[in-house]
Amino acid sequence: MPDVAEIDAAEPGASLWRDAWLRLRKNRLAVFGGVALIIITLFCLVGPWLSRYTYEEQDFAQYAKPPSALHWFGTDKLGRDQMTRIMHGGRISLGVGICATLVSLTIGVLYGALAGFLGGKTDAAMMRIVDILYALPFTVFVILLMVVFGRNIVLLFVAIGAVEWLTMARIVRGQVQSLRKQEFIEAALSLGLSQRRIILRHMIPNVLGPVAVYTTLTIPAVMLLEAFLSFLGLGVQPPMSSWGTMIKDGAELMEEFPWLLMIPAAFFSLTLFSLNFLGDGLRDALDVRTSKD
Amino acid sequence: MKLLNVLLVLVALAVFSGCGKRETRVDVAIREQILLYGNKSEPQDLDPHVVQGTGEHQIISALLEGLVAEDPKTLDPVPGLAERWEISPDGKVYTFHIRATAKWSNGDAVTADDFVKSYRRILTPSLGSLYSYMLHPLKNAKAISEGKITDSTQLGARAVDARTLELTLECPTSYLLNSMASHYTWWAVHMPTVEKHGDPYKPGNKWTRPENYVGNGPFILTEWVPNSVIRVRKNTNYWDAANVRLNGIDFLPIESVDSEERSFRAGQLHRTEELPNGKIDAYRKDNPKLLRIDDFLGNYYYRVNVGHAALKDKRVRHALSQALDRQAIVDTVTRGGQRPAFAFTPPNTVGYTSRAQLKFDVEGAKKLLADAGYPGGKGLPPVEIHYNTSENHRAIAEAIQQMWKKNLGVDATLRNEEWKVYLDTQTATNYMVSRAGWIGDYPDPNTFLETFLSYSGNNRTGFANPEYDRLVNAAACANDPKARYELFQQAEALLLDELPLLPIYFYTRVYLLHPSVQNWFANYQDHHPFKYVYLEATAK
Amino acid sequence: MFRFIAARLLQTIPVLFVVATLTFFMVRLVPGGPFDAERNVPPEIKRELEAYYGLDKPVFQQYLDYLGRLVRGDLGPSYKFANRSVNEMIASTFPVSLQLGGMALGLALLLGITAGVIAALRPNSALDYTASGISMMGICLPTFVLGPLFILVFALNLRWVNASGWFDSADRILPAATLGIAYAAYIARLTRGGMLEILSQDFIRTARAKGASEARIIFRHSLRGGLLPVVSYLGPAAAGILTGSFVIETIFQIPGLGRHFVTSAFNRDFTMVTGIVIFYAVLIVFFNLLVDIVQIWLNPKLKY
Amino acid sequence: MCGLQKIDAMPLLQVKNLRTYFHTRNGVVRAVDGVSFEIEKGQTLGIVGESGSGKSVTCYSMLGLIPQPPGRIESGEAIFDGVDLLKAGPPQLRKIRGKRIAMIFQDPMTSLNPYMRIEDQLIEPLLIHERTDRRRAVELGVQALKDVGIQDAAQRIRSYPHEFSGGMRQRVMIAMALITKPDLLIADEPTTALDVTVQAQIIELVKRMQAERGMAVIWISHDLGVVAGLCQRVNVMYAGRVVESGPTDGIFRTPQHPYNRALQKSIPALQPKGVELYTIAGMPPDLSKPVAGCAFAPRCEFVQDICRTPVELKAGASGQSTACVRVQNGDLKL
Amino acid sequence: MSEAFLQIENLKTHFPVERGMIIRRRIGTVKAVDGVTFSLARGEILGLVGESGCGKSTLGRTILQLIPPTEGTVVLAGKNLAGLNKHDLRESRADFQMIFQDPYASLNPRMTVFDALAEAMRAHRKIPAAEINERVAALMQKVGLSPRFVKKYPHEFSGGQRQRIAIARALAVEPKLIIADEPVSALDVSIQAQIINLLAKLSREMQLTLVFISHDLSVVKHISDRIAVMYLGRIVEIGPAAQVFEQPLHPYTKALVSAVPIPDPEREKQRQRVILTGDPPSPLDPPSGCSFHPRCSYAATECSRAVPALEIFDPARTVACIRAREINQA
Repeated sequence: MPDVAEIDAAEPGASLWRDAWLRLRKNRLAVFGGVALIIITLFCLVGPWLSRYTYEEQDFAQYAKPPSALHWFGTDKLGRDQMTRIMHGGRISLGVGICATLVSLTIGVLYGALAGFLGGKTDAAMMRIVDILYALPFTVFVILLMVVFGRNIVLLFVAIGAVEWLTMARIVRGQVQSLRKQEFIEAALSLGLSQRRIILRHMIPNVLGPVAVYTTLTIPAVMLLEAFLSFLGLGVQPPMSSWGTMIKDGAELMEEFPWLLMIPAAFFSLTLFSLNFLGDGLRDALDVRTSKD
Repeated sequence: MKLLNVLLVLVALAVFSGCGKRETRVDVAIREQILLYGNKSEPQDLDPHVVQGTGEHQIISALLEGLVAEDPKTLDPVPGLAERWEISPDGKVYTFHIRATAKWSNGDAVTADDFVKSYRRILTPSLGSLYSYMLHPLKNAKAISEGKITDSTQLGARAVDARTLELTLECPTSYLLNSMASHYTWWAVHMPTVEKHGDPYKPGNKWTRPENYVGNGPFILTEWVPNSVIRVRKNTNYWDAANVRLNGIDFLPIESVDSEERSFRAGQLHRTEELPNGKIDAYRKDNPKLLRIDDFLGNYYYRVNVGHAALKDKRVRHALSQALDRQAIVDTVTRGGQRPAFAFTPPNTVGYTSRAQLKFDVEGAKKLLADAGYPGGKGLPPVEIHYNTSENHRAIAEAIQQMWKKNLGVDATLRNEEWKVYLDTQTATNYMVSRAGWIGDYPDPNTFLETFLSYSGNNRTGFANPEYDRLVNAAACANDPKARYELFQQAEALLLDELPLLPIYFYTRVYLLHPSVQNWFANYQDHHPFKYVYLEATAK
Repeated sequence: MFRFIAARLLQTIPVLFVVATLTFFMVRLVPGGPFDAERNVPPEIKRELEAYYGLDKPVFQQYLDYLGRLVRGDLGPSYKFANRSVNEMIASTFPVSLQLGGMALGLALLLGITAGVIAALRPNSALDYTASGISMMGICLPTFVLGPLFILVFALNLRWVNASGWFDSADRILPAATLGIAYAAYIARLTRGGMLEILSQDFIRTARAKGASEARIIFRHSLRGGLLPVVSYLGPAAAGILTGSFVIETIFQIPGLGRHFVTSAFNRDFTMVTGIVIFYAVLIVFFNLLVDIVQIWLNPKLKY
Repeated sequence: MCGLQKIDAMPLLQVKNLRTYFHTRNGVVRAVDGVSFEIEKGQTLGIVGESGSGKSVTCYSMLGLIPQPPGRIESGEAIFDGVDLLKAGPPQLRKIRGKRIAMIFQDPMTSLNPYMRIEDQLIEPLLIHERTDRRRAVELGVQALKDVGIQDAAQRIRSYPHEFSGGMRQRVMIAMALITKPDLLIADEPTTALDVTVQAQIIELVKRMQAERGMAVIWISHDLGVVAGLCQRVNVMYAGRVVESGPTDGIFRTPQHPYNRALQKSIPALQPKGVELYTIAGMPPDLSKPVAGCAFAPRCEFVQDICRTPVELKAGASGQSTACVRVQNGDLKL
Repeated sequence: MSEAFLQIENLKTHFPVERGMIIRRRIGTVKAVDGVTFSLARGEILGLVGESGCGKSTLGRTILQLIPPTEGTVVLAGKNLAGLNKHDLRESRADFQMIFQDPYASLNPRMTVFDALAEAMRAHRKIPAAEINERVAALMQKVGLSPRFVKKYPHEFSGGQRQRIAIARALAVEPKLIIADEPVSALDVSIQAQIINLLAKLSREMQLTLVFISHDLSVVKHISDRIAVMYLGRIVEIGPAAQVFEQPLHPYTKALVSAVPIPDPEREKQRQRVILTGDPPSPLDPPSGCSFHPRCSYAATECSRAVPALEIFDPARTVACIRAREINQA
């Protein structure tokens, strides 16, 4: 607890966000995760422009060659440059992860916030629906969806997002509910502020933390789900490929052409690791309890 | 840390107990003369009148036998349940004499009536048999199966006496014996058993359960655990039981090719159904003894929607065909010893090889395309390649996409669909170019060429040519083999000129076979009559 | 307690209704029918088959018929496997999945809780980081990589076990381990979190002040509360293990329900798909109920 | 009472120069910084101070209840019946904890394990330390509950903590602490979370139990009122140090340290109504910043330069010790 | 202090207690506030004391309409707050404000002090931006904080400072009535005095009517003009602070007063304590009649029959005990 008298007058206050950022910066694993993520993202986004190859260009002379000076990550069974394919696969995997998470985020936050804020019977009814949806075999439904409506990448986002939003809704509702009981919300109410203002200025900034944490943890879950659908042949459309499909293809030939498994798996795992580290770091950084110590 | 150690020890113990280096299942099975057979997919049923797959064929061929059987090497018709037969000079009446020793597994004698009743059953529309058309050479069979004739006694099949069956045909069908030997629709079922376990003329009859099954083949069904194993054991009532050397077969439905290959390597299978493409080279190099590559009676091709505006012009179709480096595809993509296909019917199909042949000619292709008004591919909309979801189809499509791009400047896009959706799309001819495959039902060019009849449900390209129809139909009824093949030659030449399809390669069967398996001969239908097969331990 | 269970069971009715309706119409929206095949099916044959299975009736009529049968517990015949009913197929394949899932879950709990407790005892120590790191590996490696890897090592190289099948007890080890490991990793994380939470509570200090040994503090005072997050995760985990076992079942060639479901979906075996989905829903509801009961049992505050 | 003669040469517990620091991300927090005191058998010692003054940490340090890390006992000794608690190994310490030294805590809501029955928790000290067989232990447990005034003890012992009210839980805590008849009871703000009426009950209860059993009690509180009525001696703590120590009467009647005096003056109960309360300027110091000299100096109205020099607790007249240089030098009389 | 500035009549707040998963059924009612009547003059400070769970916080929140009353009226400066519709209520909220117990929870951690104060100011009136700065600064000064800290976030302040900010926020809308719910119980002793002084000063200077809720009788006694004692949702005694403290009439008040520890060993030793037995009963199932009778040492049989009304004991004091005169004559 700093002595106020000692604080320089000109110094603007440090918000909890800033504090959290400072704490995050001290968490070596989280920093590692963040940096790794940025590098991977850049690699995937910018890489294809710098690459000599395209992800679909086949060179039958280069059938399944191990990494070499020509092809840093080797080539696949159609003689395609694996590095370029990793970059493109990364775009898809990260894209699916982020987009599907955004879908779940949007539905979950809106639904949870609404239920939590309205409270009472509406809340009970809305949460009952969530309970019921929890009882649906959702993985099974996603498979069914993908079988039924084809391997459409947009549908993939929607399907996965639709599965993941339930937990998000619960988390947000819990947060909003506990916020509602917080005295500063009561104070805002007693000031006669409008509901809109209370939600916008008081509720949302305070649920963002847990939501951000959960988001970083949802992305890897979504990426795994996509990989899992890839195993069933329900992933993205070729010749595009995600890391999931690449790992799946590679796993089948792990003895003959190990680099076809190891390299995409390494990227995939590294990304998942990073996201998890970052998520854990964020959770620690944003946790009010640790911030009081 | 201590806890962790204890845990590790526990896990290790659990793993070790009961294991260690031991005799594999294959070793045990060789001793017991049980063939461990990788059968790819779970059979839909074991009723020869209901099923439709090749996986089912293998199992049913162990349980039932036809009047005519196959020679294990050549697949030529040899006596089966019938000890001999006569063919009338006009080729329209076949008389079969059933062996006195032919018995059902429950001891009942096999009678001509069994066959008559079986044929009537399969042709009954309410049974919904997908393969009933196999019996259409029989007189009135088609009309009965379509419900136009309801009196099934008018079928051209008659029991002259208990052991004499007379079949009357619509027109001479030279491949009839081949068909009867190789296709299970011609085999009889034990009607009293079928009647006992449900309505014999409706699907869903439970007579095929192991506890109910009555067959007349070398083996009887003893166990059926769905998705796990189907066990058949020697049938002592089989007429030729003395010459059956195997004690039984375990059919293991392993859908995943990779799992199958691993199971083989772990010593759990004598024979796999397939081998993953990526592993062919490794086996060729390290274990050529285990690898089997047999030619197969099938064609991998692309259907072309001849009604599509961009593909209407046959010059475009020929250009697309000539730009395909089929050799490269089989060498690099499929890698399974397949032969590039320059015609529709596989070469040397019972002595028939298409005279007309397509060619690989990039320059010619470019010229054709330019002639059609698309010089360098300009103006031609992207060709969409439609295929069903599979790694192999995808790889081929991607390779072809590249070839068209490189050789013709034609853009191609890929559209894959899950199996049933793909079938729907194809039936509706709602595609530009669509992957297809055709496996011959019996060894004869007819099984290929009839698919492009204008009214055939298997055509699906919009191709309709009266002359073609005439030629193929005329061939069906020709009694003289030479004249018949000539008609086929003309038909195929016409087909390859119109080119509603782009043949790509002729199938091979690439699989693994344990060296202990004896009397297993390569043939283009992948039929290996089990009564001859036996196992012999090989020197390590 | 009885009221609670009764109320929860009552809740399953709308759930099952929703599931049944959703699946019923969804599978029928799909292009492609159960009797489509690469070889053309003559229209008259197709008609006969459809008539036999009642597929020629208006969809809504089919739906009502289906619900009627469902109420009697009859999930209908399989379209693909001509001589089997959906009930029979579930009855023969589910016990396998259940056994696999049960073993996987057991293994996951054993490994996960042990690792989690160890990590929680010495937070931020090397031991903790090791346990957490291994956990992360478990989470990040998809089962379709882990499975073949295990087979390669234990079945093909060491020859300890078979590569596939579900025949003798040794066949259970690898699939259960593959399926369980990801969950073990997650359970380890939850246990660690839950235990750390409990260990920071005042009543642990009370126990220490009483002179309780560390073992006593862990087993008598902390585990019950520390495992609550694990228990509440068990519902989704059990559901996930059971519905998500098809990867394992495919890789290891196990005749379970999961693999069967996926093939049925591809085959457009409408009744089979709908039946299995409904069955899964029942299972999930059942497991959630079970978890709630265990939670109530573990947490005296929740007792009614 | 204050004139009680020392019977033994050694007091029951003697703490010398105890220093407990917390090594946190934000620096070293000197939670307890050189605390010494002693307590005789049967005596009641009050430790008062505001939150963060180190009163609880002092006691936790003696019993090895400080989470390490981040906490670390830097120096000192705490001789209890001849054993230095600070140097005793965990097994030895466990034998003393809960058997000879018992503790009760501030919040009875969280200090009882919500997942265990009262019975199991209550008799645990007996099972751990005396290896009593279970049936006998339960009998003793029921008796202990009766002793602290819980009706229907035989039935209620089977309850879970959440079925009890706060006051009853604190009674359970006391019963649990006393069940092994300890020599010393450390009560860490045991009534802070309770209503005044219940607080009065608990204080009466502890007084009675002490009278019956003759044990020593260390009573930690921020509420001067509670300590005044209960204790024979009082230590006043500020910023990790004892700033004043002595018999209760002296501490309240003749406060000598400026902090003690200011504290008493700021209590509303002692001030006439309507008069503006005396306030202590500023805030308690940040313990992670080392202070030279008296920690109260920045807030002290009598501060002089000399206050920045190190200061020790020194006994003055009337047995009252004070850690104020000016008082020790005699140039400040309050 | 003649005309009633705040008039509360028969105020009741009942909460239904429900149980059940799908079909929720009501298994009872908690009468958190059950017929409270009192009035306050402008500028008066009322201390509201009672044990935890007696309903004093609920009463405070009900008066401010943060919890809708089940029954009764709250008339503030001639306007019945309980009868206002949502919109009017929001408009009138500026007139009455609350100060909360927990200075850590009552400020939005994501808003600077300036934002919090400015938001309050703007809530009801349009104040030009230029003026806002000035006003915020003035407000800061009023509660004894340097205006330099307005750009800081709550977590950078200590508990006492936060409570000052919370007071400033309540004052920002220039209310007529403030209800302070245990404003000092979370603070250290040395800080408590600062806040009490501040509240007393503000009330005096601004003619603020203040309801000061606390469980600590000695604090309440110090700041209040009058004290109301609550037990299980009802007021059992109201009177001038000193009198209630020195000479309580109701047996419960007596017990409460005697339980307050006095930091003076001499007085502490001499005084006669009334130690209550047991805990306050559950509000879900209150005893019949006078709800205090099971713990009351003066209880007679009739105490369990009828709920005693608040009756005037002497001109300044009212008490709800049928034996009040009897007991206090002795």
